[in-house]
Formats: sequence, C-alpha cells, structure tokens
Amino acid sequence: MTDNATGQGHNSVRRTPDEIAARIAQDIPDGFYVNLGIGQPEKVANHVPSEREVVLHSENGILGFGPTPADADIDHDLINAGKKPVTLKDGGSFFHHADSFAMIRGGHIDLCVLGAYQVAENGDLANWSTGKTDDVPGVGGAMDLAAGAKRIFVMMTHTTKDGAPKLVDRLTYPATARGVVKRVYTDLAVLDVVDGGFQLVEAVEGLSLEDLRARTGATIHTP
Amino acid sequence: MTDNATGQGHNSVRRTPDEIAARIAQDIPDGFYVNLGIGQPEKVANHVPSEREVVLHSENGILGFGPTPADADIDHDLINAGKKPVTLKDGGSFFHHADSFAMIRGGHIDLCVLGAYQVAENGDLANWSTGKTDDVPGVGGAMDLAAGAKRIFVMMTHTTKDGAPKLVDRLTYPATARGVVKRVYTDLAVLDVVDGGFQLVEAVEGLSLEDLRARTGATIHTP
Amino acid sequence: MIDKQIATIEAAVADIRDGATVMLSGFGEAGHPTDLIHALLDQGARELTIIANNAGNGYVGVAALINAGRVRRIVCSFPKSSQSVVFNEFYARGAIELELVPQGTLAERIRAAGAGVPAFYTPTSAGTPLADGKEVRDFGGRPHVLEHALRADVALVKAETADRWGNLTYRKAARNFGPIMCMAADLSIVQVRRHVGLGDIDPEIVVTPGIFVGRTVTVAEPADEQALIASGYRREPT
Amino acid sequence: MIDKQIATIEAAVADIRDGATVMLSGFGEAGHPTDLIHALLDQGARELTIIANNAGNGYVGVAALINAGRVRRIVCSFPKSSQSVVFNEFYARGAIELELVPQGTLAERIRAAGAGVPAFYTPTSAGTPLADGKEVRDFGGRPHVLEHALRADVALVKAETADRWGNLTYRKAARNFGPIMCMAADLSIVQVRRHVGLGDIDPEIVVTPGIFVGRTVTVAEPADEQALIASGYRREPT
Repeated sequence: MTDNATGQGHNSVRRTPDEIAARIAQDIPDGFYVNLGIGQPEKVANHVPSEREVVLHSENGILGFGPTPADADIDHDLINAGKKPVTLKDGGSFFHHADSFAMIRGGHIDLCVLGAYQVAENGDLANWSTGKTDDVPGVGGAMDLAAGAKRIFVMMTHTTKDGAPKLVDRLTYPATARGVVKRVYTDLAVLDVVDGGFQLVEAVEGLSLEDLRARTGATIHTP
Repeated sequence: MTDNATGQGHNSVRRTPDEIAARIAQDIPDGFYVNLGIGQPEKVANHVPSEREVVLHSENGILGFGPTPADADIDHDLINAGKKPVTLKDGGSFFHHADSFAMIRGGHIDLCVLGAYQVAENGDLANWSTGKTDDVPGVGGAMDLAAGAKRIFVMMTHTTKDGAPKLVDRLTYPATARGVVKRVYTDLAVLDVVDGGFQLVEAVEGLSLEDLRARTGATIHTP
Repeated sequence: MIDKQIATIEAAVADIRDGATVMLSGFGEAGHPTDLIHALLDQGARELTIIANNAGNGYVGVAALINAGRVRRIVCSFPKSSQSVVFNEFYARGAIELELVPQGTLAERIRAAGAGVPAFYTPTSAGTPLADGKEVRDFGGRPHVLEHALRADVALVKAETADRWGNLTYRKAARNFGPIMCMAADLSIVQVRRHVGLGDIDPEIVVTPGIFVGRTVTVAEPADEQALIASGYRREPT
Repeated sequence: MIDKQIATIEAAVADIRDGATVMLSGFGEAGHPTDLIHALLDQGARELTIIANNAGNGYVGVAALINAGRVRRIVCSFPKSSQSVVFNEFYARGAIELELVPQGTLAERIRAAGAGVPAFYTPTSAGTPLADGKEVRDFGGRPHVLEHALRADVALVKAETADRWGNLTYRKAARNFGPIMCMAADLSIVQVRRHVGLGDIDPEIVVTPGIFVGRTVTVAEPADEQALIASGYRREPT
C-alpha cells in the first residue's frame, strides 16, 4: 500500500502488516523455534520461506503447529494461544502448561515476535496494559514471553493512530519487561536496540531520516 | 524366630524382619500410595493382604511396580530404587525424576517405610550417614522421602548389633529430617511418636515394659 | 480395590464446600471442564475462589458460575475476551476480586504447589507493576521476583481417558492446565470422555499418573462450550 | 531443514571442551548413556564437572571417565555402591571433588535450570548437615532451604526413539533423568536405539519435545553396562 507516510508531502511507501511480517520472516533462520504473539505477529507464519523449517510454539502447549485448517477440519482441542484453530505438523508435540512456559522462561524459544504499545530505546517493552485503571486488565503470556525468549522482535506501527511515536526514550505505559527488545519492525523502518538508542537498519523507500526522526520519540543512530 | 531378646534371662519372641514387615503391612490401608525404602522395608511388599490394592512408588520413576520377575523376564530398564529388577502391574506408569520427586516432596505419597540408624523421641530421623568423615557419603532419596511423604514409618532393629539403643532422646547421628517419624516398628515393639516421647503400641510377647525401657534410649509412654 | 470412578457427575462434586478454592483446567474452551462446572453450579457452593487461566465467555462454564454470584475471587492471567460479558460486568461493579498473574507464573505456581516447592524466583514481571510489593532478588545480575505456590482444595479437570486407578490421558492442546492442577489440589475431580480397563493405557503414555487423581466421572459427550456461547445459551443453576 | 541426527557417535561428542560441565542421564545402569560416555572418553576432554545420580560401577561408563582422570568434580546423590571402586579410590585420595545433593533436590535443580527458575525453596535437607551454609526460610511454619538451578554445557542422554526434529521417547524406568537433563543443558546429545520418520511418534506420547534436543545419534545396540561390569571389563581411552 502506498501512503503518505509523513503527512508532509513526501511520498514514501508505508509497509502493510503483511509486508512487515514478510520482512520479519526474512530474519528467521532455518531451524528456529519461534513464538508469534497474538494478532499481527501471527502473519509472520505465512511468510517464512518454504525452504526454511521453522517450528512454531504456542504457549498453550503446542510445538510445530501449522496453518489454519479447512472449516471441516476444525478441532476445538487444537487451538493456538490466540484461541484460533490450527493444525499440527509432522514432528509436532503436545505438553502441559508448566512445560510450555519452561520452554519460554528457560530460554529455549529462539525468537518471539510481539506487538507493542511502546518500545523504549533501552529495550523496555510495553504491550499488555494502557494503564487505564477502568479497563479489565489481562496479561496472558506476554510477560513470560518478553522475559524468557532468547530474542524479542517487535512488530508494530511506527506511531499510534493519532500520530504519537511508539518508539520512545522512556515508557509511559506500564512495562511488560525491561531491556528485552532486540529489533523493532514498523511500517516505516527496521531498527535495532543498541546502547544509547535505536540503530537504523533500514527505512522504507522515500522516507528521509529527518521524517523518520520526526515520527520517533527516541534517539535514532545511523550506521 | 524365638530369641532371648533381653539377654537377661527373659524369653521373648523377637520379630524377624519378615514378621516386622508383615506387622507394618497390616497398617497399610487399601488404596495407599507407598514408597518402601531400600533394604529391609522392601519386604513389606510381600505381606500386603491380597484384598488390599496398594500402589508402590519407586523414586526412579515408577508407580505400580510388582514383584521380582523370573530370571528370563529381567529387564534392565525396569528396576526399582534399589536397582533390583521389578515388574509393572496393570495401571502402572513411568515418569521422569522431577515428576517422581514432585510426588514425594508434594506430599502425594501416603506412606514411606524407611530403615534407620536412629529415631529420636521428637520424630527426628537419622538414616543416611554414620557421620564418619572417612566414609564415602551418599544420600540418595532419603532426605526427600523423609521430608516429603505424608507419613514416615521406620522399620529397624530396636538396638544396634552392640546392643546400643536406636530409639534415642536426641540423635547422635546426622539427621535425615526433623520431626517426621510417625511410627517405629522394631523387632521388639511398635511405638508411635507423640508429644514428649514414644508411646508404646505393642511389645512382643514375653517382653516386659522394664526390659523394653532398658533397651530404649528415650522416654516410653504407655497408653 | 482402588476405583476412582464416580457414577454421576452430581456425586462427584457433592462435597465441595462454601469458601473452597477451586482450580478449573482449560485454556479458552479447550480442556475446560464445562460439565463439572455446571454440576458445581447446581450443587450450590458459594464464596468460591477460582483459579483458572480465563474468566469465561458468554453465560456458560465459569461465566455461569460467576453470574450466579458464586465466585468471590478469581486468580487468572487473562480474564478479558470479546465475550467475557459476565466477568467484565462483575469486575466493573466491584463484585469480584481479581488476582492477575502472568500465565507462565500461574502455571509454575500451580506446579510448585503440586511439587512441594513453597516458593521460587522467576524473571517474569520483574520491573513491572505486577511485581509491586513482591520480593525482588538478583540472580546472575538480573532481577527475579519471588512467587509462591498456588494450591487448591479442589481441581475440576477435563481429560480424555481414565482407568480405575485414575491414570489420565488428554487430547491435543486440551491438556494445558490439567496435569498440573491435578497435582496442586487436595482433591482432583476429572471428567473424561471414556473409562478404559486397568492396563489399557500404555504405561509410557500416561500423562497424569493416578496418584494425582481423586475422582473420575464419565462425560461421554461433553458440552460444546463454543457452540453454547454462540447460541446465546444462559446456564442457570437448576 | 531440521535434522538433528549425527552420523557417528564420535562426531556427536567431538566439540565437548575441557572444563565443560556434563550431565549424564541414568539411574544406575538404566538410561545411562554408556556409549556416549565412552566416546567422550576417547575424545579426551579433561577437567570435567559431571552431574549424575551415581558415580559409576566397575571400570565402564562414568567410572571409566573418572578412572582416566578426566573428572575434576562430580555432583551426585549417591556415589557409593558395592562396585563403585573407582570413585571410592579417587575420593579417598582427594583426587575428585564431590557435591552431594539429595536426589529430589538434584532433579528439581536440574529441572529449574531448564525452566528458567534460578532458585527455589525445598523442605528437603532442612535441619541436616546438607543444609549447612545455605539460606533457610520458613514457609507455612516449616523451614525450607534455598536451592539453585543446576545447568550444564552438555547433557549426554540415552533414550529409545528419536525423529529428525529431536523428539524423544524413552523406555520404562530408563526415562529417569533424561527429560530434565535435556532441558538443562546448552547442548543435549542423545543416543537412541532407533530413529523413526518425522510424524511417526504420536504427538501425544512425545516425552522430550525436540526443542530440548541438540543432537541425536543411533546406537542400535547400546553397551550392556551391567554385563560389562560383571565381566570385569575395563574401558580405557583409545
């Protein structure tokens, strides 16, 4: 989708969620054990190159799940963490919840891709609560995944719907975990979390560094 | 076996290990999950009344093991905690070591029968070390069983080979666990651990209370 | 002779007391013991503390229990869903107490109770509001939070097969909390699709050994909670 | 493509380094990875720390490793046996360091390492000499000892079947420490009697999911350690 990303007359190509997912998938090596957060990150599964074997983990107790089944094959006992029907690949397995989170907390999951409200330049992640006290709170496995997986990639829009930066110098939302994010993939850029801020890996075509910085609430270093 | 139990001219009937085991077996209700310590306590299995179904646990990862197999049926992968070949009953199961000790430490084993060097009148148990520093130490599952099982019964001779009491006011051997023993079965008597000492349940025929007390290094209360 | 099978689901839950702490297996609807919960609803126990991953959807299962005013407190990781109408309403008006626990910490606390571990340290929630008021300690240069074992008086669990010793197998991702909740409750009550003869479950594939199981009851055709919710069914106490 | 199967046992252990911490599965001879241990003996790594329930019998398996002077330190629950001649001799002359750990604490410490739990409290050993110098804390009015996770660089494990993803099944009581050691080591190396095709192991009966397994190697006819010991065989490095 081509969009006016900056709102300032520059034409840049904003990545669609599927394009972000495809970009993330490029960075997943063959043989990785991967947990995909509920929502947009689930799209990453559709873009893993077919020659790479990536084992998907679902925190409710599945390793090696596969794509959504045909309606006739839906099995209510075979759902993922997003409570959506899935299938099981050859080589898959089932296990109980304590074992499943042992995989997560024990550092056995090579990569977890999560959505976020905010990522701070020190790697702090906020993705479970907006901090509004009248909301019904819910945390699920977010804190376990954020604290436990070997690598955390974040997939999110670069700014909120209102244009507020989601890459920030300090979280203003409640933290999910501290200092855990390794790389952020947005509709505008890919950035690594390094000492002292974000390091630009790539920006979408047509987006100047100034424009990117204008939409980012934290330091961006360039290589 | 009839024996001169006191060495003082009184004729009493000292219980053989099999007789002690049979006495213990009387006290095991139908449906109990039981762990039998390595050595003499293993004999208890042979004396459980046939109308009672008792499930034997072995800490290496078996529930529901059965008697020693015929030589031709020995399977080196099916051994008990004493590393002796066993069989598996219908309804038995295998599990890993952490799960096996979760059963023990989590209080799921109704009863554990252990041998002992000493039992103190406060229920302290010594059965893993003589405290000699030149010995190769070994603890195995003794401390886990003693601390974890719902009930600890001790099966032992009333005195050492040299005639020293094994029921004592205070341990002189290193402790296995504190305050855990519920009942002691010896070749001379059955005694409960109660507040302030041992409570006599029964003594073998022909043994006077005075004789029993002479062979015991702790307070014995009578009902 | 050991025979943990109970003839009726009513008898299986008959002695659950007011004020009991009750674990409910299931992640979403998979493995949720809907039939046992409805039996508990009919049985009438009040002032319950519920430990479960979710707080229910529509007006069935745990949601029906909450809706009938039977639940004083719930310990869970994710009460909110698009259909958690009952919980949301009770929570908004302060009619139910919530202890929010990260899902992995919830699982590990339950397992710890079953394994005789009173407390453990975990990196999960360190540096977040969910660690407020908890002991934090560094291991390997990283902060960890002290978490306590979570036990229950009763666990209501759904499994697939049982034998008379209470050995259980589960079905696919419906396994989830079942095995650890059976370990952590003083009494686990398990609904299974079918009972099989002793020895018919291969000892290598027993998931929950019978030592962790108190009672089993056959529910050959368990309630399809998703279908009930979709139909708008409201389960009331009978 | 994921394929964890290594062609030869020599290749499977080739990169174990001097000074490595190595877990060995097995309770007595059941599940003891004798063939992998002999390959490690031939490979030559020195100054090893061994974590295992026992310290070996006769002159085979871990006893052969100790006898060749490769083991600096051993963490185990029961080093002594009627045939632990090598360990006894090394221990008597101070040639090997011993950390004695109660068997259940050993298992739980290993599981904790695999599960990302750096430390936990246990009632086991409270009030005994094995708690000397350790933190003790009351929970529920009872003293508990703080115990730390026990990890390893490498686990050598014996299992029954594997597929190319590393999913494992075990055989009877030979399961013992295998599953938790696979979790607790940076690299687990597993000897199995046979490899099967991907999908040939029922997903319900996988005991160790492949995520915990680094390498597998077929040893169709594993050494019969008991027979070797009985025959007086002495395994020396080749």
